[in-house]
Amino acid sequence: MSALAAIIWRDVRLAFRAGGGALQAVAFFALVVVLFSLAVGPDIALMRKIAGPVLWTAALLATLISLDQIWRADREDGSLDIIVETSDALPLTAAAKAAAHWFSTGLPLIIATPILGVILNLPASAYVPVLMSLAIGTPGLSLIGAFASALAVSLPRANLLISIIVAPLYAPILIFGAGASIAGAAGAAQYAPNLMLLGAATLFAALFSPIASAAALRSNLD
Amino acid sequence: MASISELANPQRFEGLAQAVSPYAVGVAFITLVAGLYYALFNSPADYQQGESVRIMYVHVPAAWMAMFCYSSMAIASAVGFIWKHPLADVAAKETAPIGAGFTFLALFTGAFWGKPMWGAWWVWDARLTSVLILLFLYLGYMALWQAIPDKIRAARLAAILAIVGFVNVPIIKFSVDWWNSLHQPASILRADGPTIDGSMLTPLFLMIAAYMALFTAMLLQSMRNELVARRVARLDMAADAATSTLVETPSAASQS
Amino acid sequence: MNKKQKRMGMIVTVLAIAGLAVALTLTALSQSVAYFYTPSELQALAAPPASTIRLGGLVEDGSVNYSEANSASVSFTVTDGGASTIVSYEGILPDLFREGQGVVVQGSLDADGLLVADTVLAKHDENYMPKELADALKEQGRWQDGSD
Amino acid sequence: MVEPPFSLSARDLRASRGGRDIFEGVSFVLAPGEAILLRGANGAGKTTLLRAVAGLLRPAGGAVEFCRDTEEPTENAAIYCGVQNGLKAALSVRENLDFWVSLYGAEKKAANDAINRFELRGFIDRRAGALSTGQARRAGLARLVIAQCPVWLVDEPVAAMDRDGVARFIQLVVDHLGCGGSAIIASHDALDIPGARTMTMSAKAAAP
Repeated sequence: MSALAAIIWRDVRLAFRAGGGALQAVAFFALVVVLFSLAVGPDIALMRKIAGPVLWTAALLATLISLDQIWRADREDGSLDIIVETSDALPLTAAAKAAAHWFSTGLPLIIATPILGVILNLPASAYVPVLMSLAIGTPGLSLIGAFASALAVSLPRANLLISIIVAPLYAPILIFGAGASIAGAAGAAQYAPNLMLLGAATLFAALFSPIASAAALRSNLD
Repeated sequence: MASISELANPQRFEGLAQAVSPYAVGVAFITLVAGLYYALFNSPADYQQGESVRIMYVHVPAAWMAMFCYSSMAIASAVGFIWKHPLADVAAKETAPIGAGFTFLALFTGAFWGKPMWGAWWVWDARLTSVLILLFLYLGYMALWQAIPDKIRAARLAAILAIVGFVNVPIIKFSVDWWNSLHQPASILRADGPTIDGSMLTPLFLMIAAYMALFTAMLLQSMRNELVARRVARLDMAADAATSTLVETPSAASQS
Repeated sequence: MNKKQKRMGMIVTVLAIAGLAVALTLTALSQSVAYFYTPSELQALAAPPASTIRLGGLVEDGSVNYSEANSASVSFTVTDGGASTIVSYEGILPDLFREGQGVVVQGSLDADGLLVADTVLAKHDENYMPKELADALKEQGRWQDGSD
Repeated sequence: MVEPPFSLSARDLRASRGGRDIFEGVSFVLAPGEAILLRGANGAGKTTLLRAVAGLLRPAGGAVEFCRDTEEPTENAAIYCGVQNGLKAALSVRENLDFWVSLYGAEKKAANDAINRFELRGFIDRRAGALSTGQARRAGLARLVIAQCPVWLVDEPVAAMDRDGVARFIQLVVDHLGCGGSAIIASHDALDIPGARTMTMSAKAAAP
């Protein structure tokens, strides 16, 4: 197995083992959705309207709580040194870590979305745009999150700091992702431009995040 | 004429700052008083907005400064990151709170203009949203500096964040052209010349000059404070720990 | 693969991603993300959207009618030159609201295609000038309408 | 088993943290087959020096060079084993070893070599989190065998090890040196490695 594949495979295994964060993220996702529908109450018309944005916000929050661990776990047990030492190109390694985070957080969220959509009375026409927007947008969340997590890797209890740093960087993805699901829920075929902008945001994240993460890690290892 | 690297020497900077500061404060005071006088009393009401146009003289320069400060911060960060220059790091760090202040002022005055003019304090359109994001970028940058005790590491990490966040600046600038925005497009920096009447440009430019001078004065002062604080911290550190070096110890090896 | 080829591969990948991102952005922007519809776009739709929409355009000259029974109730026509939509609204209009001015109206369409608005926002243009000058320009016939 | 002999040289190395110099003026040459025992009080900068040589930390000044024979400097040929073992607590020892095999691009049988050299067979399928400190250290040092790097940089290798484990580690180092490898070992324990030089990190004399 190549080094990058080994890193992804190891992180995914760890996430799904006892003590891993994958199920916690999905549980948190479901929790936010359920709490939201409890708060909104029986107004189904209102619920249908906000289901897409609620799913997006919940997915973003669930991603947020899992960011802290991306690099810190590796730093605490010393494996970050090994990963950095053996890396041919640190940006590629950072991209692999972000990919692993997506497989263990973003992908489970997407799989859970159809079920939670039922709870939220998500209109049938919105399932495709919501799922597509999550599929396009959550890799961006993982990439940007890996960068913010790399910035804070040397700090204890950095979850709040990571949230503050990541919030403005997540804003475009949330806007276009939720925008696509709103347009989809309204039955308009106009979610395509939102999905394109979402794709562009994720691609930009794919460009800067590995390089910036690598620079942040280097600065944090000193 | 002193070169950039000479000015970048902290002692020289101290001398320069001492010389420039009083002028910056003076210019800031004079232009602010004159600008506000023109803005509030000696300029015409707009043909559509009426007296509310006066908010613009506070709002537009603040919005410009918000972007100017962020750009300066990103450039200083890049200089500090690449050439490892502590003075650039300090400049970037101390620019952030000032920029955040201008951003907040722009958002605040914008809301006060938006309520009577548009009919809403706040709308989630591209320009307003991207400026709000700018404010959060400033806050995240400041939070990162604050969270990391080692100033050299903090400078490097904050610099990376500032450079990444710079993406937002062109988005702010062009948001009104790219999206159907409620916010009006550029009035001054445009290819076919300003669309603001001359009588209104006087207070506008006076206010811009005032903000620039204010920025200079505040930046110089806070940079001097930071440099003094760092010098004290360095003296503390030098007192409590020694630098070591590596020496050969011949005996141990020969025993075996 | 040697180092040089690897580097080339990296550069090509980066350029491809950047190019794709820019292409996506430009395509999306050329399709104008519908933060609001114009009356023509609304007319072109096969089925009128069921939920809340935003409509942008100019208030048609002479179309503003205040209800006699209730002074806070008003109806006006929003046009983009091609098509127009009638809007009814109850509430306080912003200062900048007037005939010929750009507005963004938020509400839902009723069965007759009338837009029942819950929010009316006035869009300001980039022109600033004193009232006297605007009047003088109008008198001299050099007035260019603020609308694009 | 080891690649062609490497020599390692450090010239006037300086490292600083938070604006303070931790050490400066550190120079040494480590020839193939040579070992340096690195000593020094806590906080003298032993770990920092090892990390700087390993390339994990950017030195503030000076340079580290790896040379194969007399050729041009080559890329970093060192492996660093820090105080932490780099084991994932939720994975079994074997899974950890397999991960390293992939990372270092080693052959599959390298893991078996490591298992034999460090007597890991008894707890090979146990979760790394359930190992005793000494067992975990042995599993962590197994990386040295897997990576097959010519230069070893090891920080406190035997701190929690029983006497048998220490002897095994020393034998491993001796074999490594015999194949033309080299090592820098920072340790407070007396390690009886034949022919090893001892170098000490100590406070620099006050500047004249």
